[in-house]
Amino acid sequence: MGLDRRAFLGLVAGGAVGTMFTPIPWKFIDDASIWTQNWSWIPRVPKGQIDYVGTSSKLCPACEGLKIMRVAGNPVSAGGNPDHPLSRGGVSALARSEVYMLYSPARIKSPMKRSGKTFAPITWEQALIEMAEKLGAAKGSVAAISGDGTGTVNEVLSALVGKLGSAGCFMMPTEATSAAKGIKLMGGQGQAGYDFENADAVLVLGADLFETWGTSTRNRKAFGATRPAGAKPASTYIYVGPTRNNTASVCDQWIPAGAADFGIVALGIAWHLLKAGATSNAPGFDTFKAVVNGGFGPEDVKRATGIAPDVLAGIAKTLASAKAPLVVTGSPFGQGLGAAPFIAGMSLNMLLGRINKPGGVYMLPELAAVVPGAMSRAALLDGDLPAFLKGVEAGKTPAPKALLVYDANPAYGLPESATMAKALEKIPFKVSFSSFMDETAALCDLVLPNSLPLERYDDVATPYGSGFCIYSLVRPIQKPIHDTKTTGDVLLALARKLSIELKFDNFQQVLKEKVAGLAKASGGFVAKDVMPWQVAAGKPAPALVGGDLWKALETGFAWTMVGQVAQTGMGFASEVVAKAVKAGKAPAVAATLAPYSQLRTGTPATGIPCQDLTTVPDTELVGDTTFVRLNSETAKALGLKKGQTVKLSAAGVDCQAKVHIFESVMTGMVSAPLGFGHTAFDYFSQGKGANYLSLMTVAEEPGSGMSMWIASEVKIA
Amino acid sequence: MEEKRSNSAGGVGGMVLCALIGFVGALVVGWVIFPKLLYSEKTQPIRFSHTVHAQLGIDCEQCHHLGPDGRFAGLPTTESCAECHGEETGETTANGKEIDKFVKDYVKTGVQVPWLVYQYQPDNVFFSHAAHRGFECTKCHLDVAKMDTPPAYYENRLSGYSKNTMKMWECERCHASMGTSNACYVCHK
Amino acid sequence: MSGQKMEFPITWGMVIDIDKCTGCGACMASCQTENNVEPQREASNKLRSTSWMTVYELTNGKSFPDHDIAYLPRPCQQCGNPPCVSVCPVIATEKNENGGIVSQVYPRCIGCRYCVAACPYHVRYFGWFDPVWPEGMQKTLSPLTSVRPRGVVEKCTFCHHRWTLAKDAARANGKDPDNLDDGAYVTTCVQNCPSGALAFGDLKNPKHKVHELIKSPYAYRLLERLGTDTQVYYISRREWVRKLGDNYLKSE
Amino acid sequence: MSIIESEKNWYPEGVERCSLGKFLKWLAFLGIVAGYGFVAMIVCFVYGLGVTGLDNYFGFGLWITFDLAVIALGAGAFFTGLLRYIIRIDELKNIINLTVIKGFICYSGAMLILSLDVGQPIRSWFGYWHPNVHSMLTEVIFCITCYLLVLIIEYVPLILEQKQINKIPYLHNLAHQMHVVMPLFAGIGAFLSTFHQGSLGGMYGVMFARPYAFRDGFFIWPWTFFLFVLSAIATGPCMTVLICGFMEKVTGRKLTTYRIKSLMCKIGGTMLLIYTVFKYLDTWAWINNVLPRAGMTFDQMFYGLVYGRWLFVCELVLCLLVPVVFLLTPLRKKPVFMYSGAILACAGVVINRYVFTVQALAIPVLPFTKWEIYTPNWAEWATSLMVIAYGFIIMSLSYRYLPIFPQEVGLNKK
Repeated sequence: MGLDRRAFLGLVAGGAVGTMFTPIPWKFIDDASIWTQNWSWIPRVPKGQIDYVGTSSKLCPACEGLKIMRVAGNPVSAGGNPDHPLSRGGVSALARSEVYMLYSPARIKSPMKRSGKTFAPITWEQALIEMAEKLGAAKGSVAAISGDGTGTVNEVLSALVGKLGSAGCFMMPTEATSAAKGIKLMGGQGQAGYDFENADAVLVLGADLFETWGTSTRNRKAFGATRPAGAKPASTYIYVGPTRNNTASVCDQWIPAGAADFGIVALGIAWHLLKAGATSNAPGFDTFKAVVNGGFGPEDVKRATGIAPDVLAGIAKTLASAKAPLVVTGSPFGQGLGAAPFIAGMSLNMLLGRINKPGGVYMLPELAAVVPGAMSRAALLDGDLPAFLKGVEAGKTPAPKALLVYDANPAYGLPESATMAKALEKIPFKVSFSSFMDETAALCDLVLPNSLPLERYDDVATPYGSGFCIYSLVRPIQKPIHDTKTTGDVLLALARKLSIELKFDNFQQVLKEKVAGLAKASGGFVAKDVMPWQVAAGKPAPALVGGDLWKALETGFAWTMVGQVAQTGMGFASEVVAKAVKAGKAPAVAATLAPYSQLRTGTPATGIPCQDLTTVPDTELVGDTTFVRLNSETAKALGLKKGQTVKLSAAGVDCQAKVHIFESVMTGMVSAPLGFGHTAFDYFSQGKGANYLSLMTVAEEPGSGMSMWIASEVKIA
Repeated sequence: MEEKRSNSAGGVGGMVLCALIGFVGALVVGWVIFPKLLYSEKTQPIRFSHTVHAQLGIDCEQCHHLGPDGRFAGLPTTESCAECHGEETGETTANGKEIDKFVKDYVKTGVQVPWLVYQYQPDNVFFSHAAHRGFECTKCHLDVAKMDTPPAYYENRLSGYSKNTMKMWECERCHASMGTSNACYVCHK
Repeated sequence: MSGQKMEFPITWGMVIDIDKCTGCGACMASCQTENNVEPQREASNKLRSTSWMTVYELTNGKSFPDHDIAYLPRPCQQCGNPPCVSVCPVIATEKNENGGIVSQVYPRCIGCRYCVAACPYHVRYFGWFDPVWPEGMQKTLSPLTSVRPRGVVEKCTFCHHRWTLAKDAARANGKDPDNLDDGAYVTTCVQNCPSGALAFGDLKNPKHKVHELIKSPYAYRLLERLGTDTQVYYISRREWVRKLGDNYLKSE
Repeated sequence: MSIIESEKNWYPEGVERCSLGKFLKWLAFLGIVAGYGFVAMIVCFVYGLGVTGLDNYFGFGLWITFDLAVIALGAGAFFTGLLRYIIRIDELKNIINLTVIKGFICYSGAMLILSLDVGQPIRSWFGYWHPNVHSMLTEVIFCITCYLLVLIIEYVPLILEQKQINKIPYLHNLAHQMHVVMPLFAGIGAFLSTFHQGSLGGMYGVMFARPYAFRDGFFIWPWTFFLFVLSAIATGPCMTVLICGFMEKVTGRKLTTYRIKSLMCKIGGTMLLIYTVFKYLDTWAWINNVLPRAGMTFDQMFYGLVYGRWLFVCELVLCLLVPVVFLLTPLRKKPVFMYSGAILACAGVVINRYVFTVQALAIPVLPFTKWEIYTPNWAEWATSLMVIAYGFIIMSLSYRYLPIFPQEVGLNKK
């Protein structure tokens, strides 16, 4: 029987009606919508038992203790460790990145050797052989740069370089560099530590205390603790600097002053204190008094800085009437300060009698070194890297035959970067131990990726700024994701290959020895119920509970000690101050570059952590262009308009920027964000904006001879 | 056209008949064939026998337990299975072979067994076992304790979910009957 | 229409001390990863990027040197009378008894964006594209929050998943899950804020710190006069900051 | 019989049409535009709405404006249906078919755009299954889909009346029966359509945290509910006249008498007058009550060019008062005034829908936020153009093959 059209239509109609009485259409519609919540290309979240393990942040210079959340043993996120004195539960945007940065697209996945303009992967064994051969040949002229301000790995590095015949072992310049130089010139001993927890009036000269300066997370926790919400603050914070930056935004007072003038401001305040009868029996007080009275009267300061006399008197009064005043001097962008402003600021602390006092400045002892032949931190900080590289570039200093770069990115993170890059090019053999493909690694001959902090054993010893000695461990929570190794281990293996005796076979042994030393130090304890600042304020320090300190540190607790080095000859170093700080008439400069730095844009060694890009406001970065900030008066004087694209030139370099009119910048200042303008790393960093640090010119500070680049004139067109 | 109209008398009856055939056919396809097509049948990677383990006197909670923080540990890890089944048995029985397969494929390689979870809930669902402690497991789960061979797992080809996954209305019905909140965030994340 | 205020036995609320916020962005960074927001390469387009928590820069509008700035972190305000809830055609967002948290359920959302239009705080974000993580990074996704496909609206949930965990922990320890201790449940931004500018708790529970904080004469809420009755309070001793929390006529 | 000849058999009785070649060229042109839009639509579906110019500030943009405008202008269908079948203004039978087709085009086009505009189109049915009865959008979803069904029911008999199709007795009968029950559908349609026009307005009026759009109102309906209904039924008839006039211009044939068009415009003008009164009252109350309550002023509602005050003046003066005068005074007798009055009225409603959609969202309500600018991109324009091209195609086919204009034969006798 043929199926005619009617029969067919009937069949179709019947079928259609029938289908409506079956699950087919309904189930189909329903399942289709369920499918939309189960798209295969949308990642599933990990499943499994959740637990938390402790470690410390190594990527973030604030060195917070971390609690790492794990799922089925894999780390998924980093939070602050409430038990850790440097975190107290807080965490910076950068420390938060510790976990996901494991999978950063910028990571170097295996050892690599340069071949022409690109890199080719090699094995670790090949890399060691290659390195041993080249370093063996370069004996007597090996230099090293470390960007790790707190790690014991510096001992291994400096000992190795020392035994190879050092051409210089340098730290990347930070606040600690200026402070160490200042302390040395003052004849002091130890590392300056600031007891914010117990201070009730803090004068901040430039230091971006709550963003990049020292233990910034701890600083903020200490600040917050004295500021109960909605109630009268129990502390006074005064910020002196060229912009109302993140720190100044929460301070009680912002006093606009150029970054080159912090010394003048400090001495101007000293003038008031001296007038009020402040005195000191530290060496050089009389000279100091003469210097201050000789040229830093209120009118002198006003002429040089524009700060009104009553403002200065007010600060002096606040400090003098406080129970525990404290003065902190630093660079608004964390480097280049020079020694003199630091000394001037420290002189105020001495006038106020704040050395080794609760709520004052503690001169902290350095933890004992364990690697034979290692340089002390003070010795490492004494090296002047910009001066060295400038010398190499100019041919005044012989270029080292080999350079080892650890956790540092000098090709990006130094001023006058064009000069620095040229200097680096003159060094024939360079090895980078970076975890990420940064600008320096891209210049090197060998790239030997360091495992990230969550993949390696490492440590944090008393970061600069901490008001107490502190030691915490960094421990592997996850197997290295790529073919990377702990640089400490690599260096020790290298030493063996070169038949250099460094006492240890692997880096973990070094750390164990270090911890064993701490267990013997008197006064040290594990911060749990009692925090070090409480001990400083008078609470008895708990005994170091017998047992395994290593284990306690591995669980994320910190060893701390409220220690101080008794000062034998710490003086005012007035001769340095007198030479470097001069309250003359401010030179007529159209525009001074006043950079600022923020943890959310990472460090030169990390690049911009990918999730932190979202936290960068559109007044700082839009598309691929960064903004510089100036107030309307400056803009008018320079003939610039809001949103205008401009070219900034200095130090033989041009940088592009857009103009953001921002009234919390001093007149005559051009405030510029650092951390942008990477040419390396991944698509979260590369090509985003310009690196304004390259515009900063390095000058030699009179008196100290130290390199400084706190303020540079810049041309804007 | 003319020709078709001519046999319209017989056509109407035929049309009705065909419509009926179409109707019944659709019902058959929809109720019998379609469900079979919609789901793919999968078997567990390891033929785990709950019966054998239950007979050994192992409590359910020994493997499926609540953590101290109230979070459900779910399925045991390969490591916890390996506490008993760490080495190959070399036995030739069916069970022995299955154990050896487990040891060889998972314990030795350190890989977690991709168990198929009958009640698998999507990522956007949060289920608190702690809050449901008063209920029998079998109220929601298949009563596998008495099964020597785990039942087949049916995966919806379209949505990708297990056939046994409890639908939202089932959760809601029980919550409503218990007077428990049906607010979104009680179960969704 | 504007609906009526609902009362809940538990009312989770946040108190943000603006005078302590340095604008560092740690809260935003914490939120991004806690809640599985993808890393955004072009995050400088603020109209397109997703940040459940956003820090706004406030200024007093004066010129140097009288200029002043403040930073205002803005999570979802969890309105008592949410403009976004009644407009949703499919009940994908609700204000129900869950501690007054405005819920947003992704598998129900059809992506009409009516709630986005209705919210004056801009807390609601739409998935313009499917989220993508750099290779391997999906292993660091939080297990507590689901990943949203494109085409749905998402917003801050006061990390409500942490509440469910806190309740489970209470149950396991024989405590009352409906009467949690202060601090047993806090959001990730509150937990990680380095300045301690953020506080979180049950506004109705006298044992919780926030209960007292919201009574401060310096406490205020955003756009109060619109009647949104938010559960996020701000505190500032600076009058100009408080004044920026709402619109005022010249005569006021 | 060649194709060209046989095609002529499909024309309505006694009319002339342009050559098939010319017609096909016209269709091809429209097809290219529609095809471009179709590609854009596929791109939107595959990659997500990120390909559009929309963002988190402007969740609603060109598409919603387009939808609202099209639906308002398409309102002629239900209102004319109401007048023709319920109020029995018999003369309107000469233009009712056109309004039905216009309505169908507008609503189906709007539905197409809506399905694009939701982020998860596969879930659109949730609107029925999980409805939130408090949401104006739920009302819109229900009414629009139901009304589209009504429009289809109204459109089908028109198709069935096609000369060749109508030869089939069954379909002929069906068409007849449908015509008989048409008043019922006209009634349902009028009800549904009034409601969703209103709820579209209500959608904005209920946004109490958006002072630009928020309105108090009557019971659950904010004033915008009624204003949107009124503005739609005022401009709907005007749009019908414009379409009719445009088709006459293009085809060079008279399709309806000037009397009918004039009547339509008079109806539209009358409604526009009523609307004007209410709109002025509403604006007054908005400036003096809604805005001050929110702490905002009238001046704060405008910014730059795209959100400038000129839009306000255009909408409330140029596109309300002027067309009222043109359409309700003897000026209407002159085509130039009648048509420009209709154009202005339609432009006014488009501006109204635009400002409610985009400007309402652009205004910084939080004092520390700023105005944002929205620019639709190619994907939105292309898809919107696609709908317009689709409308032209439907209308062209309908005109060529369906007996839409009862007066056409008579008016074009030589």
